[in-house]
Amino acid sequence: MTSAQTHTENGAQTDGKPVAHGADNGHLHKYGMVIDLDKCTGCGACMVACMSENNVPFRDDETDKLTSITWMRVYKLTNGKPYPDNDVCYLPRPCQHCEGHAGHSPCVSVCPATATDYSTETGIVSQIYTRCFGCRYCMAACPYHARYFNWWDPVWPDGMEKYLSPNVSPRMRGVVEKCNFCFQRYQLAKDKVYVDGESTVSEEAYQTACTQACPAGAITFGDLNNPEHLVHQLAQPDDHHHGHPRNPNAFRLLERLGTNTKVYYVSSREWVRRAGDNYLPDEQTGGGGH
Amino acid sequence: MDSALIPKGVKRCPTWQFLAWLSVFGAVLLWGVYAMLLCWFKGLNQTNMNDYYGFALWIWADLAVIALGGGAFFSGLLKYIFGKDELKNIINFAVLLGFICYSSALLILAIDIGQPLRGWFIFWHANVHSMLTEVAFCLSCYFAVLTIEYIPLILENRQLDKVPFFHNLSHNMHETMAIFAATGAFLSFFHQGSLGGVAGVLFGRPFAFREHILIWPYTFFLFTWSAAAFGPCFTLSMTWITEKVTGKKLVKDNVIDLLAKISGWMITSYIIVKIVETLYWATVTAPSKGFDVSHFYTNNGLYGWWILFAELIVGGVVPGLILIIPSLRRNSAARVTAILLGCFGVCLNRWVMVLQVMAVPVMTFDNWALYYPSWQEVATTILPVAYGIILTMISYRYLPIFPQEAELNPLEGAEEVEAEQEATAAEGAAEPATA
Amino acid sequence: MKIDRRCFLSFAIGGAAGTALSPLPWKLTDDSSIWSQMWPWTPVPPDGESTYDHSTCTLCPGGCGITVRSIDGRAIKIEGRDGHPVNQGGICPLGLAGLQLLYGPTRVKAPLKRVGERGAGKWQRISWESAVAEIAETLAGLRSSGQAHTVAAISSRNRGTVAALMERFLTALGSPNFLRMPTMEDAQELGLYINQGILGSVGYDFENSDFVLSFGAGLIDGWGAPVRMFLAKSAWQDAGAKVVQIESRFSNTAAKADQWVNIRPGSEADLALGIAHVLVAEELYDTSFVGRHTADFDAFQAALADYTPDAVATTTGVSVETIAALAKAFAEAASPVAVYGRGKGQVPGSLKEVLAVTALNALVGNINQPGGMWAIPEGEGMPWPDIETDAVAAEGLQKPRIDGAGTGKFPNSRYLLNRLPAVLAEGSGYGLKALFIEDANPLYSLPDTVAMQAAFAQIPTIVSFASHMDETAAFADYILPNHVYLERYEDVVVTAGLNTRTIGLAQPIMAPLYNTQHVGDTLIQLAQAMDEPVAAAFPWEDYQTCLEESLGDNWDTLEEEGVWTDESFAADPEAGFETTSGDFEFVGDLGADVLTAATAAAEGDATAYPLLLVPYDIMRLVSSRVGAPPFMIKTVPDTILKGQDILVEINPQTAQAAGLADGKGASLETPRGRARVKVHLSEGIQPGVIAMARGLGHTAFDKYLADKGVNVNSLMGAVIDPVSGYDAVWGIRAKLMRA
Amino acid sequence: MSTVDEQAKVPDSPAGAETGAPPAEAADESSGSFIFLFFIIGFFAAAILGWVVFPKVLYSTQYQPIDFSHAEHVEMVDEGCESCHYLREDGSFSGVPTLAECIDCHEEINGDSEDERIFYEEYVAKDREVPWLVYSRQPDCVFFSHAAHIVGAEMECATCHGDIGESDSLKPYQENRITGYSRDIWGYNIAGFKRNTWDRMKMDDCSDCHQEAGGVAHSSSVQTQRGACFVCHK
Repeated sequence: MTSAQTHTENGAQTDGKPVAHGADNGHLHKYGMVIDLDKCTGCGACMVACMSENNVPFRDDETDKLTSITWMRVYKLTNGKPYPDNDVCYLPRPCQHCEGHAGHSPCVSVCPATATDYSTETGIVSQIYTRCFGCRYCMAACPYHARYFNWWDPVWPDGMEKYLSPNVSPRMRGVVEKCNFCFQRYQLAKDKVYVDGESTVSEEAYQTACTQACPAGAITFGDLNNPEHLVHQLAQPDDHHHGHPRNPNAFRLLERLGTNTKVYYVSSREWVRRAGDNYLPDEQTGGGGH
Repeated sequence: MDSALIPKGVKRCPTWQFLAWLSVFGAVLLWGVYAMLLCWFKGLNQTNMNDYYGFALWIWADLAVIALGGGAFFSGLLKYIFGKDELKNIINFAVLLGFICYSSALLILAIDIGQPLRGWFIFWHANVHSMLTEVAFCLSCYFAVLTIEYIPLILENRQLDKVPFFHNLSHNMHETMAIFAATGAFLSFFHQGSLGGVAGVLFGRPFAFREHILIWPYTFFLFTWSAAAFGPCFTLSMTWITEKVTGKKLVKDNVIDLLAKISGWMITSYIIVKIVETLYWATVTAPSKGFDVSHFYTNNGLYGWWILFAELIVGGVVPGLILIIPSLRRNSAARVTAILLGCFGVCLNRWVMVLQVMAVPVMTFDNWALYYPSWQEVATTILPVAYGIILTMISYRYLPIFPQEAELNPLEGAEEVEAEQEATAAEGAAEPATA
Repeated sequence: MKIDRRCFLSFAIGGAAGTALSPLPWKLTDDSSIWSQMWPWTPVPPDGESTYDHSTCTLCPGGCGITVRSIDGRAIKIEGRDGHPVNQGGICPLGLAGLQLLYGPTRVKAPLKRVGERGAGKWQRISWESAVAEIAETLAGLRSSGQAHTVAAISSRNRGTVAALMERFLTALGSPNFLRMPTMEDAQELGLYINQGILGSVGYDFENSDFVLSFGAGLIDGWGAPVRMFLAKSAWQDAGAKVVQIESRFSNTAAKADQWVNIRPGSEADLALGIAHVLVAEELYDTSFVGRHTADFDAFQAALADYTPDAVATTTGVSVETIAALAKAFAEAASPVAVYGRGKGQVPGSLKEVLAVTALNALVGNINQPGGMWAIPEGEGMPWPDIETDAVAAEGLQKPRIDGAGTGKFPNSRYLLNRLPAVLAEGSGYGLKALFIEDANPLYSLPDTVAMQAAFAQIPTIVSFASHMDETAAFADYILPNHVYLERYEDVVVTAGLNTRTIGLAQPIMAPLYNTQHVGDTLIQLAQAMDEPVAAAFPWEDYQTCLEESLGDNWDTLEEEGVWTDESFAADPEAGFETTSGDFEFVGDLGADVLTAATAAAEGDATAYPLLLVPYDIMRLVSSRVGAPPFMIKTVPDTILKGQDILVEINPQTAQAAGLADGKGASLETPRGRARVKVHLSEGIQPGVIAMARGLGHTAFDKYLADKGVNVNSLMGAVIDPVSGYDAVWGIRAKLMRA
Repeated sequence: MSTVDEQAKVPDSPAGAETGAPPAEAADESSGSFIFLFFIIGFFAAAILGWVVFPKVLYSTQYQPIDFSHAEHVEMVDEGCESCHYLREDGSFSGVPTLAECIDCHEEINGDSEDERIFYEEYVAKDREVPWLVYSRQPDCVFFSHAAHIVGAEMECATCHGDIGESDSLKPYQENRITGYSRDIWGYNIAGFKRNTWDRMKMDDCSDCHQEAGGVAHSSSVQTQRGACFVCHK
């Protein structure tokens, strides 16, 4: 039911043209993530996995977090209560891959040069560094601060450039970069699908580096359109309500802004769920959405 | 030395003095150019911008100069389309200011982007959904229009005008100026508006986001309106400053009064709409996203309620009222206060719509981010000011910018020398004030 | 006709028109944008064939399985190995950043000999041959002058072939002075020996436990095998198991626990005994186990007399109700387990505490039971021929150990490296003439770095086998660089709280990048460069031969699977214990005194130093021999490190008393030193306590790590446990002033 | 600017004398054609510079380390191009063979060609990879899936690579001095015109072909209604 729904929606968007691409013929994926905040320990493995997978550069002082490129960033949330009733929760924040309304995510629609794009095939918000000319409008548009600017030339200490992955193009100074759900892994998985003569990329064949690395198993990744994928089962997205999770413990960041993100968070703690969005004092957590 | 180039019937300061001041502002300009080159060659790490402040001083400067430069299109519209013929006596200056403002805006944009060599992608790979694309296209087109409007003025230089071709060209261009004025007004409507749209469409930023009419957010219309309203304030302010610097009356009072009156009514109507719109945003739009409007004005060191008051009342209601009340408007001190407050108001509005948008945390666990510009940013922002002063100095010296100048300041034999000395002294004393 | 300006103008306009209609401007515009897309100074990683190889991570004691992705033989990414018994595909930040250590700029690229002052950083490259020859000559000189016993070696481990080769080398020379870096395993091993008479390590069957009572153990802050602990933590959540964290700071473990018991720092042993008191007094304990399998319950019970809930509540700050509730919950759980070891367990801790915590496990009978605490026997030694010691060696081996372990005051302790500074300073021992350091960075990671360095300064010859220029290597006379773990073979014996015997195999993923040599090969060469009796003890051609021979039948499994596990040792508690009594002994020969003695206090005078400085561990920093790679430092939050400044965590009340505001600079002083810090206000820490992260303040390594923050070890000294001799330091008195 | 007036008063202007018109105007008209001549000269000089000189300067010519006959090799192998340029099991494309793959056949010198001898002595014997200059190497930002084109779309190698498989020797390699790319990417026609599908390999050429191949139309981009960026970029 879910995928049928999306087929119709996307079909309408693309003027009825068949949306099909090679090996993934007929499959409209909506890749997304479910992060269990009760399991997340804030260890930072996802951040390092991301940096090492995606050729993210580093500088000798990375303590100014406003210029430090971390596609995946783990935020520390607190319940704001005084000692000893204080509670904390860690929240890993990759790019939320907003779908917005019909793929018009906050950042995609504002890019003047089409350097960032929303794909209806995967639901991934892409970023093409060589197209980007560094106006940073997308950064101004993103409420999650998921976009990072290369303020400096990336420089690796002599010899360290040897660990750079050929599947991810290193960025030059002056462009914006962000998490792309390790799209290179989808590209490679699709290549494999071609030579194996299969029809579609399986759940195991395409997992992001952070999902794979998470030692607590807090991150789940897969196709939200596919009821067989774990992410679908965990988040239970309601396609009639822009993917609003039906799992009562699940929430999305700033859902009320209409960003329609594809990263779901799960927590059993009410204060954590409430921290996921802005509420007026008299509003109920999870309420107020569309 | 350059007397052959100076318009007939007017007096200018000695060349050495002119050159001395030129070199002063030239030095400031070079300082800005040095900072600009640093940004181009070393990258934007020369600035204090960061991932929270992707837009900062420069974008504000862009928005501000374009709003202030709005006097050009609006005066043109009034003169050529609505037939306010008196304005011909100030239109040249308005065009010059517009030209300065828009060329500055384009220069700042060229410094602001991370990859200047790829700047042309905005045209070649344009994304029609982006407000910035609309800005880039309309801005470039309108800059071309301003250039076309400025050329006849250059051709009116005493020597150039002697060349028949140039004389005829200038004449013919004047004839068709109405078309350009109309085009300019049309383009301005869109780029002023789309600059407003830049912030208004950001639905991820509740402080900036505004409800839409058709495809445009309210800010689209408010920006156009405010540019039309406050642009003339800038034209009048600069005229006033030029008069102070030169020590001469350059534009007749009736012209000033007319423009001030129109500006006043525009400001008043604008500020009423703006207040209504702000109330709607504060009571409907923001709460629908879960924000109490106090969130945007508290818990930080800079952006308090005062900024709302300063923008709406001090920079809006006050100048609007002064300029629509004839007795106040005709009082020189009050009028000057009003037009300066108007310039301040519109600049503050642009500041809020750029910088405060970046400062306000949206995620509940995020923090306010405050920012101060680096000297390179300041220098590159002052660069256009120095460039503007220099271009104004040159234009004023060699071109008949103020058609009424000769009439208002007749030259008479013996007095001539005295007047020149006076003017020189005044120019020398007051010029730094423009910086 | 005259060529005038107008002609030039015309020419120029024509030229402009012609240019515009030629490809030149357009192609140049396009090409310059392409140039900006491919700036020559932005590296382009070469593509090629992608391969995956398995190995074992050696960066911490956890021994995770890793899979390394390479492109044409160039390692580009480390991932957790799927299905590996330790980490099941997961991996920690340090393991992920391993390639930054492999390719990092602080690698020691060739054998080095010091030419300047010690620690001045002046080195001369020498050949392996001359390095080996010179060191062999020094050692031979010591042997011939009857000073063989003045050679010592420090290693992070005592298991596996490399440590065994090192120990064998010392034995063949004639020195008893093999020193292992102190960790919580020291105290646990000793406790295990006292309780059960077993030489081995302590394991916990966390996966099957339903109630975990952690006495400050950083279960998800790097304790034990970190990734295994994360997996266990998630499994507890899924299974509904309860976790109680007893700690003075609201650590990540506390945050993720079901209950945080906020305790006065250093009083964990008292709380354990208080709980034991309730268990016994209310007869909540497992009478069957205690009745049938324990030997000295009466003595234990007598010791508990002092630990009434009221008394313990006063000492620990934990309420009487909480103590009672904890005892009740612990007793009622099906498989409760009490866990010992603060933070990552880098300090051995007091014997009283380890015995008290273990007693809780015994009281609920959860010893060597599913979900309980397990004794993992150390297993047999290496299947190597006996060393034929000559007279020199025999004489040396007769000498007592330099650190006093195994004799006199500390008969059951094995390695007491923490006592070394005191011993050398006192001049009470015979002094050391040569020191080998392998896989350890004592000048950084042991408390009181100043005293340790002073002790090292007295040793004429220090040989480091470090792969990276760490603090200790920088202070050495020779550096004989080992391959990095991704370039070498090594058997990795994993203890780290695992309840199985596990050996992982580190395998070379790529050919060595530099002129480095396996430490095993270096030791074999050193031995073979010496006299017959020493050389004869090392009959192997090279390390790999030795390794294959040592692992015997396991070699094939290891080469194929990369890991070998064994659960066959699982002891049947019904069969009794290996103590002299044959039963579990709470305190053994030590008697109840060990439990009634005062708990190790923090050094310093409470009036002069009104606050307590307590170190804490986080996963994003490394405080052991490894220097945190740049990626990890990048993940450190700006509430711990800002610019070059470390931020210490204090309660807003503490800050108010000291007149400090969040983020402000302060001067932190302890009896051992003083440092400039900044303060971070946190509601997750007790008033009066200052918490400082371990792992910063390096003086060696590169600009990505060096001179950032403060090394908490430079502000603390060792607090020697009077019974075990181990370091029991958990904090130090301190004061904080506005700077 | 003041010189303009003086110019107009030049007395010996021949055109002025002939027409007898007022000197100022005469000067203007007379030099009109003359000035136009300069315009023409400027125009053509620039055009020649742009069309002829510029391409020569823009590209540097380099030669392959060894001359290689594709034709000769294709005859000797069983599976055509795929004998040496194949898809690996993981779906990636092997590209130019490595030295090890060459050695599979060239463990020893097989023939009497001079190039083979150089190949053997310089590379096989010294165990050095041959620094081939790859004509079709795309920029680093491009993800080109051979699998999608060869297996998915069943395309021929020649569609993009032309008849290189039938060539007896390797053409000189021309490198763009600014971008560092092979000239084959932009194409040999400086204006960018192409006659064959393989003449150019810029992004527009990719998208042209994709537009035409209706069957595998990409329309997954919300912004452009064409293929989303990540199909071909990394």
